[in-house]
Amino acid sequence: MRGIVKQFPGVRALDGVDLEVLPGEVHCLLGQNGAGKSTLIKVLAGAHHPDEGTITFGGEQVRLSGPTAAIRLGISTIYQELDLVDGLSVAENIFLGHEPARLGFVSQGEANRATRDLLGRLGHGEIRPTTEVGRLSPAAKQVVSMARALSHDTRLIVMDEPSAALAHDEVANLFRIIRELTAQGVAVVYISHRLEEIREIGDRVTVLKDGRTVAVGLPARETPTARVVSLMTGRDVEYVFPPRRSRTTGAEVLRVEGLTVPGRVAGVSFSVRAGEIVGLAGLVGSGRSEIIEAIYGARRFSGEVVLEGRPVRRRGTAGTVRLGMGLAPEERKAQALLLDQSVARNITLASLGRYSRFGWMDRRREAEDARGMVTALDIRPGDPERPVKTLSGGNQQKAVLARWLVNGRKLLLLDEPTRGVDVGARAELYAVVRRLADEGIGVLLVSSEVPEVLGLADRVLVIREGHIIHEAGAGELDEHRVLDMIMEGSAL
Amino acid sequence: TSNEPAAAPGTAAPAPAPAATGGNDAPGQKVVIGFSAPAADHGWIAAIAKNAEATAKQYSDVEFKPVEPTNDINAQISAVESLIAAKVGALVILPNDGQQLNQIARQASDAGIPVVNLDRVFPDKLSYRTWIGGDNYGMGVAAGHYIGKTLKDKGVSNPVILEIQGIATLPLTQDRSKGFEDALKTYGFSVTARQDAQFTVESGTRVAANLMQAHKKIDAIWNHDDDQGVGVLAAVKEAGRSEFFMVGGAGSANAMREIKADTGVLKATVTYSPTMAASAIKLARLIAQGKGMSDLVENGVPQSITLASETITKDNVDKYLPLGFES
Amino acid sequence: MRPPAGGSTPVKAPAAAVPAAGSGPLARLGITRLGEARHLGLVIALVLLAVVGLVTVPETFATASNLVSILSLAATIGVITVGMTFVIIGGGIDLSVGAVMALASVWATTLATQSYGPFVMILCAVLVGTGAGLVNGLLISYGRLVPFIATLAMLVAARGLAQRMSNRKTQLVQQGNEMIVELSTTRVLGIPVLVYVFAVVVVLGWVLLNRTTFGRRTYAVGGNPEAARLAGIDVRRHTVLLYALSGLCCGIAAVLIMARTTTGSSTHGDLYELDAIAAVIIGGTLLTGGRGTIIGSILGLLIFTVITNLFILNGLNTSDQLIAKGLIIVVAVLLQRRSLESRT
Amino acid sequence: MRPPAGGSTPVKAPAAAVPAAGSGPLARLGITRLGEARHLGLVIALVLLAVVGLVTVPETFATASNLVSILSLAATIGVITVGMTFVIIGGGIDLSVGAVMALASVWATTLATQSYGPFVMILCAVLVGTGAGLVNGLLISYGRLVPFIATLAMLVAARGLAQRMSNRKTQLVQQGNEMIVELSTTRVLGIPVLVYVFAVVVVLGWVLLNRTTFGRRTYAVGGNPEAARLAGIDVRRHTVLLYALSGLCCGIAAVLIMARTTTGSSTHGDLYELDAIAAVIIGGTLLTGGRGTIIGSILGLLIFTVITNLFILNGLNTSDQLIAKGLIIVVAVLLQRRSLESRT
Ligand SMILES: Nc1ncnc2c1ncn2[C@@H]1O[C@H](COP(=O)(O)OP(=O)(O)OP(=O)(O)O)[C@@H](O)[C@H]1O
Ligand SMILES: Nc1ncnc2c1ncn2[C@@H]1O[C@H](COP(=O)(O)OP(=O)(O)OP(=O)(O)O)[C@@H](O)[C@H]1O
Ligand SMILES: O[C@@H]1[C@@H](O)[C@H](O)OC[C@H]1O
Ligand SMILES: [Mg+2]
Ligand SMILES: [Mg+2]
Repeated sequence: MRGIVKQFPGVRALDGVDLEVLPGEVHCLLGQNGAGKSTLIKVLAGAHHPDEGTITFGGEQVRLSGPTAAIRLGISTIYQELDLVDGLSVAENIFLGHEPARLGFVSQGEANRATRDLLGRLGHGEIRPTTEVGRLSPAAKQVVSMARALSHDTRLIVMDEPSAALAHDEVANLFRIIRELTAQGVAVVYISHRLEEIREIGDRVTVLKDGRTVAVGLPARETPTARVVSLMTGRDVEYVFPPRRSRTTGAEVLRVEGLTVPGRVAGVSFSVRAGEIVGLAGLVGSGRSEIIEAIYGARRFSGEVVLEGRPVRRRGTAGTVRLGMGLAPEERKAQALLLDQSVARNITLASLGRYSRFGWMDRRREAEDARGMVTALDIRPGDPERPVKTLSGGNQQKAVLARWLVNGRKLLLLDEPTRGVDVGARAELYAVVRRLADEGIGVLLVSSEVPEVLGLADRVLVIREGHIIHEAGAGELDEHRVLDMIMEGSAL
Repeated sequence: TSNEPAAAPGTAAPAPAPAATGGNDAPGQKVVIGFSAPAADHGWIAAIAKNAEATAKQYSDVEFKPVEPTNDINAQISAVESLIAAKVGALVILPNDGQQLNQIARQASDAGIPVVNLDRVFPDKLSYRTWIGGDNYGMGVAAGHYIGKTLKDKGVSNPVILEIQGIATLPLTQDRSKGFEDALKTYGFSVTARQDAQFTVESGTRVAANLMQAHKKIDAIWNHDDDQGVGVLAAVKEAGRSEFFMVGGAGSANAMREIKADTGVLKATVTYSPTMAASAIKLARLIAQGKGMSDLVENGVPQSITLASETITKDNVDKYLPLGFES
Repeated sequence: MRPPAGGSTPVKAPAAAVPAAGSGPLARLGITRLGEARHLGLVIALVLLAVVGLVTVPETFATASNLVSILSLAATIGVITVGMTFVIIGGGIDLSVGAVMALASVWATTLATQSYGPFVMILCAVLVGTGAGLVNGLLISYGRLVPFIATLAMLVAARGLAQRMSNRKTQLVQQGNEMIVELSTTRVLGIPVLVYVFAVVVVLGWVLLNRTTFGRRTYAVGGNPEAARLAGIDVRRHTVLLYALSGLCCGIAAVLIMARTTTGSSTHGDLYELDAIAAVIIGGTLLTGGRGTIIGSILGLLIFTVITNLFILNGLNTSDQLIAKGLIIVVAVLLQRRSLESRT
Repeated sequence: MRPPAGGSTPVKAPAAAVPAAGSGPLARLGITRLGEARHLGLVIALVLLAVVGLVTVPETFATASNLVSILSLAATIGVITVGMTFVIIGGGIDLSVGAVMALASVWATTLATQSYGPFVMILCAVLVGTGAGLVNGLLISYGRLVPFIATLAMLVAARGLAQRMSNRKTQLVQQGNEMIVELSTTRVLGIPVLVYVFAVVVVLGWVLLNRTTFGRRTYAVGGNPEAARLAGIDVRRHTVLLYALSGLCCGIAAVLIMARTTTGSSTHGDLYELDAIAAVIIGGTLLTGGRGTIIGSILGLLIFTVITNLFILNGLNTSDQLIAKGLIIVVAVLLQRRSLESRT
């Protein structure tokens, strides 16, 4: 790809990008949120028409009239936003658009058989071809997307953040498949914000910044992390966690007694003190989100939740918010944001009462506070009136945090706060969370990235299958021990 | 029906008689006649609009100003308002509902515009100068007598008599049913079952099909309206039933042809003729020109004219056919 | 309101794919898209209505002739409902169905058309219906009008055109073209031909939706148009086809209404759009698209038809019918929901 | 069909944040939610219609009395449209508005109610409307019925109940209660009181939507109910309130229709639901919720009303009116789209 330009209304997403991928290599595409990675691969997939630039494939210059054209050439794509149809079965999704059919009649048996083969090859024979995709976990959906890409006869597979929804051991499985593919001469374009993955699987790296290529074909294993990061961000980011305080001595903010969500969480008890960050480490599906949602009143449970010494009666989220809790949920777009609305309105959504008298909004004060938050958290661009959907993932996440900062929380529940967030923004988020704790807020943190839990939390609870199996200060643990513990059959 | 090739008397409204009898039709001072009626969602109303227009066209001194027909009261009020604002010389109004349009008709009258009230009546006599319409109660009575007498003559006891009404919420429907019931009572009979339709062919089919399921043996049916009657007859044909006879209402040309052919269940219909619209235009013109009806002794047009509801059977159908409206 | 967004990221592979504990055979059925168990609530509602019929009007309700009568009544709108199901699963809506049917019936019964005989009349109705549907589809796909607005405009315009063509008169099917009417009067094995037509449309619709690429793509286009596009489906073209299909169904329905009423008329099919949409939704199809079944829609429609039949058999008046109908709709849907939930 | 899913996470750098070259002040407006520029297309359509009026019926169209007449005609359904706008922005739909208005008008004009005088009549209408809305809301929120079905059931049941209460007769406002009728006959500064009522409802609706926490929550609940819930908003309660508000508007509309027609009747408000929904959608509110404005809805409604008025003045026949209406709807929406797009 040479000199690709793609202009969206108001945004020049690609401004002359070059990309060169060799057969059999894993080519990593790096860049901050919004750098243009997904746009570039959509151009490659025929989903966007470039305004300028050329694409050469297998030595010939090609024009991609649409997704079908790309697929025919042997380019298949796993998109970042899962591109599956919930109402259709696994097999139907995999073969959507190229169903095995005679005279328009689908041969479902054939599709199911082929699906079983594909899934088997991916090490997921347990996913049934007839299951409705809407009922699958995000991880399983990711597998289906992959199977779909493999269902074509392909010479180039593009993967846009395939590991974002995957657990640790799943990523290993993904890498195994990528190696199989490259061994057969298939090229892979791999996008991820997890730099350690790039090191493990990548051959060469192309870095995008603000829609331009800033580095081409760097060796993935040899280039120092600091250099990659500074290429991406244009500055030197300390990819480190903010220092913790020596000792937290705050009063108990939250106490949980025998919290049980049938089938998910079995009698969990623990507490969080003011100024303390408590991390929940565990596999995807171990029940961490359920614990958080139950505490927050967003899910039915039995057991007791005590906030500042007073038991929380089950009153739903309206009640717990009033008592001083706040939640940054796992799926930012689906669960937290009003995408069409301004940053300001997203920030004040949970504290409307604060800005109103008898229901009448004090818009001046609202605007002032929103602006203050935008400045304090350095949300970029710094215009509170911008629709939140035009912000990058990291900045959207800051807006979600800001929502809980405008009205003084006692307890913050953070579920995967850095999912899909680039390194630069990540470091900023860590700093914000640490600062909040230092100001005396209790924080309960869920993250699938063990280093994040260890780096940010003061104390870590290891969860497996709905039980707390270990509790320790973050300093007393290392990544390997935690991974051992959260996987089954580990030695304590 | 529009596509009956054989039929077709040029217009349903008889041409105005030559200006011999006293000069009623002689051209006079120019009049603008405003006209407002419900939307033509069935043949009878369509005939009303057509008759009014055709009649107005026959007079060189009449300018016809129809407004959007509508079934929304609110919109009809606006329509009449606009005619008042346009300062027409006379108004002919067939209201969707006399009571609901009364206020605006009253406004017109108060503003000095004579109102000719057509068919559905305004409750307030100050709201109109003249009313012309059919005799709904009388229609029911006529149908009741025909059915009662026929069954009595056949010696049927405890007959199953069904009634298919038009739009149930119209006062005229209730009048018709009352007349029907009262007349049947004189024979010691009563209505076995009653359902309402919407004056449309399709609703007629639907209601009749279900009614025939409910009653395995029927003696007679009175159907209020010949438009929906087309649908009723289709349902009867489809069910292959013939043990009963049926009486229609309004007097469409199509119904008359059926009666004349005498091959189906329809044996009679009771009139409620849309020619009243033609008459209404004539009355409006006379009133506006300050004339009386030349056949009458009085100097002015009468305050109300009720058309008689006649019973059309095979015996007299030829006489009525030219007046039948094409539904 | 939309259902809350699904739970969070779940389990690693093996556990995720396996349904939760406590899943009997019903639950397993429910997991597949075709699981007819999802219609249990509707079937229960129908059975309850039948029981009411058997108790209140035992001698008439369960007779063959009454059942045939119910099916004949359901046939016209039933054909339309099949088309509507496709459109709604495909993420759209078609408000113009009743008006398009009326227009097709009028066009097919003009003297000019009738002079060519019954087959041309049928062809005419079908072409007019499909053509109107095509216009809807083009306006929506390429004109990018919201379906609600585009088909509302078509509703209004088609009724107007039908009135104009017919001069607001009811047009009788002429002598020589009785073949049309015979669709409703001729019986094979005691059942009018028109009911067979209805059945054939339902079966073809079912096959098209469940066994062909067209059906798959309909779910995809309605469920996630962007995903469908990325999978190489021409979403616009497919959308046009969906509305054309709905128009085609209106054309067929026009033939049936001509057969039943022996007429073409601009008043035919008044408010069919509401009935058809209601049947589809009661049948479990989401207004947001991507999910739904033909069988559910037909069951939903039958519930409506049986209610009307029961009321008339019992001699209830319209007001009471309406009140009861409102209550029955609520109860049927609650039953339906209950039966779905008991399986999860 | 839904618009394709939006692009992914955007740029961070200031360079990308700045609108592309060639974007004038309009484009900047478009970025803020309130940008009234979004109504440009509607305003253009209205102006075009006015020009048609001035050309075809110069002596009558632009008179004060005609404008008042247009507003009086718009008032009843306008009040309903305000309520509908809230419901649709909140992610729902209310099919029962016309029927609820009819029921309220009937209840308020029974002899029993009328014996207490005009204020009790008004109170009665408003309470009946709100009550019916409340039932809708409860069925949807706590009974978890789809709004389409719940309000369809209410439509049917409310009409039935209205027919039953009124014995299907038109109920006149009695002597002694003329105050009700005077809402339409009394003029202040040449404008009937009823138009002021309409204006007040629009202004209050605008304030409620744009200046209060209730309005904020409405956008949130419609835009992303799950996010609203997790932000501590009681989504169910809010939903109930939205439907109650719509019902309240129906109650007020019932008073206006009583004033205009001097009656209560079970036939009032037939098909108002379609008109109101169409006005809201033409006004730019998405059927999927989370976006929309009161001003847009009112402009949409005025377009419909002016079309009707023009037809009345021009004495077109119904058939042609219908055809023209269909075309005008399409053109208005295309204009609206065009003007929105030209800004991006
Ligand atoms: N809405 C749902 N429907 C069915 N199963 C669900 C739903 N939400 C979660 N689950 C299942 O519940 C289990 C626990 O999921 P949960 O989200 O608590 O995991 P978790 O530990 O929070 O992992 P993660 O942090 O990745 O979200 C998983 O098996 C998951 O598949
Ligand atoms: N369909 C679209 N319409 C308008 N703008 C778009 C569209 N798609 C992407 N953009 C913009 O293009 C820019 C590049 O976005 P892109 O999704 O390619 O970033 P990315 O590098 O994939 O980011 P991330 O790491 O967050 O996935 C962003 O400013 C984004 O807002
Ligand atoms: O509309 C009515 C018509 O259909 C009926 O037949 O006679 C009276 C009219 O008002
Ligand atoms: Mg991306
Ligand atoms: Mg989770």
